[in-house]
Amino acid sequence: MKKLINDPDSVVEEMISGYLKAHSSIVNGLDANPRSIIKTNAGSKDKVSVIIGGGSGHEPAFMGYVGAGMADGAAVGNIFSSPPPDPVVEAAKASHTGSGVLLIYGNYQGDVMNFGMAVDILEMDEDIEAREVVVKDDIASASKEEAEKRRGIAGEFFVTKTAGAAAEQGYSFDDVQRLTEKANRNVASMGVGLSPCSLPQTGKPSFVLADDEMEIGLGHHGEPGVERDKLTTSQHVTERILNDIIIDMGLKQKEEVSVLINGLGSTTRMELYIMYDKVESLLKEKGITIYKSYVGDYSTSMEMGGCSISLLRMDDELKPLIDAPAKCPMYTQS
Amino acid sequence: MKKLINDPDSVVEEMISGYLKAHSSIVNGLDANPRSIIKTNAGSKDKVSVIIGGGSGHEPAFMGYVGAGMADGAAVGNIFSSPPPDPVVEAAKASHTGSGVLLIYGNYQGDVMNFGMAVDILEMDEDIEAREVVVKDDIASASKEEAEKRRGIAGEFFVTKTAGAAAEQGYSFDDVQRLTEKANRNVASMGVGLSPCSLPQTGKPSFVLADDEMEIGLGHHGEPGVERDKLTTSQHVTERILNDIIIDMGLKQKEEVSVLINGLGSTTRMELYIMYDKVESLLKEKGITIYKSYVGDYSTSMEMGGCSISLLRMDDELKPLIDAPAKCPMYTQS
Amino acid sequence: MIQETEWKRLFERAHLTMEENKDYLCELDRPLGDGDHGVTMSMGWKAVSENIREELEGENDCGKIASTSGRTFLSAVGSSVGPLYASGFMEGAKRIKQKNDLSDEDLRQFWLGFINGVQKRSGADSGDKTMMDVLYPIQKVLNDETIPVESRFEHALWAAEQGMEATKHMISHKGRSSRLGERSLGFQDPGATSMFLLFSTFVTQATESRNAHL
Amino acid sequence: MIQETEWKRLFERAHLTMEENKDYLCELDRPLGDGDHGVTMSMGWKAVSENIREELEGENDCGKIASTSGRTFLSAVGSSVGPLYASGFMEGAKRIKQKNDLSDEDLRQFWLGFINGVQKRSGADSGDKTMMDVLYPIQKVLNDETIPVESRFEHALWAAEQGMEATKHMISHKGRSSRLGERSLGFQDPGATSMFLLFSTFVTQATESRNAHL
Ligand SMILES: Nc1ncnc2c1ncn2[C@@H]1O[C@H](COP(=O)(O)OP(=O)(O)O)[C@@H](O)[C@H]1O
Ligand SMILES: Nc1ncnc2c1ncn2[C@@H]1O[C@H](COP(=O)(O)OP(=O)(O)O)[C@@H](O)[C@H]1O
Ligand SMILES: [Mg+2]
Ligand SMILES: [Mg+2]
Ligand SMILES: [Mg+2]
Ligand SMILES: [Mg+2]
Repeated sequence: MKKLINDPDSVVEEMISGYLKAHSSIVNGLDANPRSIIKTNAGSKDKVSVIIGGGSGHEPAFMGYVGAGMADGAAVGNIFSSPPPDPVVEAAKASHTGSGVLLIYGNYQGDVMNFGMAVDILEMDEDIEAREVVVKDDIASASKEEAEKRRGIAGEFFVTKTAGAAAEQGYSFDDVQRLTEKANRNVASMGVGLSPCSLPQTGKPSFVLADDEMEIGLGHHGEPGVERDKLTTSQHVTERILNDIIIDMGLKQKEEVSVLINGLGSTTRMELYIMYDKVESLLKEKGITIYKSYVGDYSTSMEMGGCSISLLRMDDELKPLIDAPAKCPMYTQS
Repeated sequence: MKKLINDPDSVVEEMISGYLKAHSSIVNGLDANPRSIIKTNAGSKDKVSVIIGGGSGHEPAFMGYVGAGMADGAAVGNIFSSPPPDPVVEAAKASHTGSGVLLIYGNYQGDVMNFGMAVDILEMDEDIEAREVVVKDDIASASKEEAEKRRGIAGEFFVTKTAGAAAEQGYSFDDVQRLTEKANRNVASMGVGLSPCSLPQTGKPSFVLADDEMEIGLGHHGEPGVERDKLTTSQHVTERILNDIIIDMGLKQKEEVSVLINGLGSTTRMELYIMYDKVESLLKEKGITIYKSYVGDYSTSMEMGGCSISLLRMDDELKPLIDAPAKCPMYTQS
Repeated sequence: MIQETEWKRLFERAHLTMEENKDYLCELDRPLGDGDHGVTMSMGWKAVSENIREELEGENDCGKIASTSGRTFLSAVGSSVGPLYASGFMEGAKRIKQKNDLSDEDLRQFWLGFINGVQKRSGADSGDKTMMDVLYPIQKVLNDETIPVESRFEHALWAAEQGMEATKHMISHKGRSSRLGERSLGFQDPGATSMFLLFSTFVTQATESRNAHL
Repeated sequence: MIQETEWKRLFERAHLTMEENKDYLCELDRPLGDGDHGVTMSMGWKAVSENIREELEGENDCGKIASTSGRTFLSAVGSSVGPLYASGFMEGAKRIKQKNDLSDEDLRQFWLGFINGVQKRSGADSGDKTMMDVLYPIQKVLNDETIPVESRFEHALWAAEQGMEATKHMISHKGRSSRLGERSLGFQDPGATSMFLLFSTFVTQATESRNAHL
């Protein structure tokens, strides 16, 4: 696949460089580590520090969500690879105020190990209390019985939004952790893949699908999903995915949800809104109310074709957090 | 190319339906015309009404830019086709307050004819004063001598932002028109195409490029550009495009510009920021200051691969307009 | 002579013709424009044809049928062809106002009006590689006193076809393709092609109707 | 016996091996994971190899060389293999602390330490289709009293290769590929493959060094 880049080995460095220059009023780099990003005014207000991160290639996730009302810092890994512990540690050190550091990341082996090491280093070497929320929203990646094994995908946006708003609003460390975990336990996502992406270094497609095929439940890095089907209508796919999510969440009439239709990269807004149109009418049919809706590219897989649906079960505690303003380089809510 | 849709003939209707439902707090449809979109509170404040529009397939442009601080209404055409006069007329009727209606659209034969008819209808049948600003930022589409023939591309974002903010700030009709024209005369853009998009109805690629080719100056609907080259490095392409823009604008040391790196659809944020990185250093070398930067998908060509650079020459009148807040379904500035 | 029912049937036939040639017209539009001309024509004529059976169901004023169809076409497609066609139909309609059936002379007047209408909005000269390169030759023949009135349409059809084919050798000066310069050479103009198809459908229907009334 | 310069050279050789096998390792990772294993290995070993010539230029403590390289690898790649390799190198390093040259027994201790270190972080059992399926067989042979000490590495290499090949017939239970279930059958594990390549490079270097010192 064609990419407009200079050197496959320096894409992440150049991206970060451009990003920091374009948004210097909101984010800064750190001398201590080239893969750490923090809010310009990080640490200036006594609050829980929220640190996010993961492999790159998912932009706007994760570095795009550093800013007021979202994360205080982010660690940027190589493409589709967990960052090592150092940038996590440095971002935490540069932003914490003694009120605790909450690390949020998706449930991937690499991230679990690297962020886990970061927690150890922070506690042992830096005497900073750090806790983790591991996002596991992809219901296609393991059964409900094995929910602990599920991967994290686009639903992490809701989890990060919740944590960022709760921290901003001055909740205690325990409460920020509790609310973030609440969002995490109440978000479920599932995706569909239409076309692959390719790593800059290999140029090879991450998976192969025939011209008339799609993969239901495809992962965020091209991991195989639950089934490969003939590409059907958007309505059909939407119904299939949404029903699985509703059943998995045990959603009932009169409950309220926020909706995120996330594009994986090359799927158009047109297709995402067509999907939203059906999501809305199916939820209405079932008597489920939509609280707030997000449609767009929130967590991509480079130029992959496809999208995902995420639902977040709302309650009176989560509503003001989802409604709270945010100002990040790649996401603004007002 | 694969698309996740239901019926090629109803994509625009379904998209609008989903869009209006997802963002009902910001935008409304109109009973008078299914292709008109207006701000929920349109007409409630005495100000110039700004109406935008054009073919669909460019989302977020144009309907995504209806909201506070941007447009009051939009007319949505078929894919890559100008809307007819009716939705323009209806959006104007529903949002105007007697202070004048400013129509903004790109310089395409179809748009010129249809919006032109809308102006006639508004003046003759409705007694509403309407004026036009026709965006012509694509310097690759005609020489400077024939600047009147140039097409409108991503730079329209800056023109709309200027008009929306000026109207919001209570400028007179003359002033809103003058400022919008000033932005229009001071914005220049140029793009590069890497891979085509396809119309849902035909499924055929809009143009054909070899695996190692790119097209410099490619238009927003796949119109051929100024030259077809071997795909080179991002730096090389950036330098080429940026130099053309600087020369065309006659930009000099110490001048200030705002920058927009616009993705055409399937080009990743990573590639856009890598391009921005080079744009920033080239401008710095030339002693040109960057005022504000925008990087992302602002005006797409469905899933086309490629991007464009737009520069807007800033002055003291334009700065507060570019800085002004905006709250639209597909664009928020705070 | 064409009766009001045949006049309506003509609009429906035009729809079928465009539907049949949808892919072909898109293909012609790809190298020169944005590849949608067939889609645009199909959408526009579909709306016209549906409206014949709906809003125009009880209508028997041929002028009203033409002008309403022009507006319907415009509202359905916008685009560049929307205003061009709409102007053509509105101007043609004026010349056959309140007629329930149309003589050969009425039909000739309708087409001369149609061409005038398109021309006003188009701004294209002969040789600019647009639908005008089909319409100007038709206009010329329809006005040609040396040809017997009853065979002018037949001759005009032949001239229209020549005009369409001639666009292959023209450099575009109007619309989306005008930025191509010399790169537009060798490709037949899609708008000229669909205009020829429309005129051809028209002449066929007129001939059939004439024979039916003999 | 391996001297400190040869020990350093080993790390640089490992980089070359990974560079040569970059595409192959990515190819193995595509059906099972995200197709980046070769890229990750190449990046990690490149950083290690560069650091040997920079920060470690004047260093002659083989333990320090190993532990620093482990940390360098981790910082360069993160990923799942970063922590696994880093833990391996740190644990192995402890067993050769402050040594400037390494006897066969030192090398054996290094590898047993390495395997312990990886194992602690891995949580993978034998048969889970990971690099452990190369490391456990090595561990077994290196501890096998029935084999003369001087030929244990040679035997271990053979066992490592068998282990690598055996991953083809295993269902994955760890890491990205674990969600594939039976769909993971038939594919050789990339992490096991690169571990075999590393061990093989190691044994070759050790043999060459031994011969050079005879
Ligand atoms: N100014 C004009 N006068 C007459 N015909 C024109 C003019 N501009 C464009 N056309 C016709 O329109 C055709 C293209 O129509 P279409 O593809 O439907 O519109 P668009 O270019 O908006 O996609 C051209 O082939 C040409 O014949
Ligand atoms: N828990 C584990 N224990 C040992 N090895 C593992 C474990 N998880 C993954 N691996 C190894 O890591 C390899 C994949 O590495 P790599 O592709 O670089 O990482 P990622 O999966 O993060 O992209 C697998 O082939 C496997 O051998
Ligand atoms: Mg990886
Ligand atoms: Mg068009
Ligand atoms: Mg066209
Ligand atoms: Mg991998």
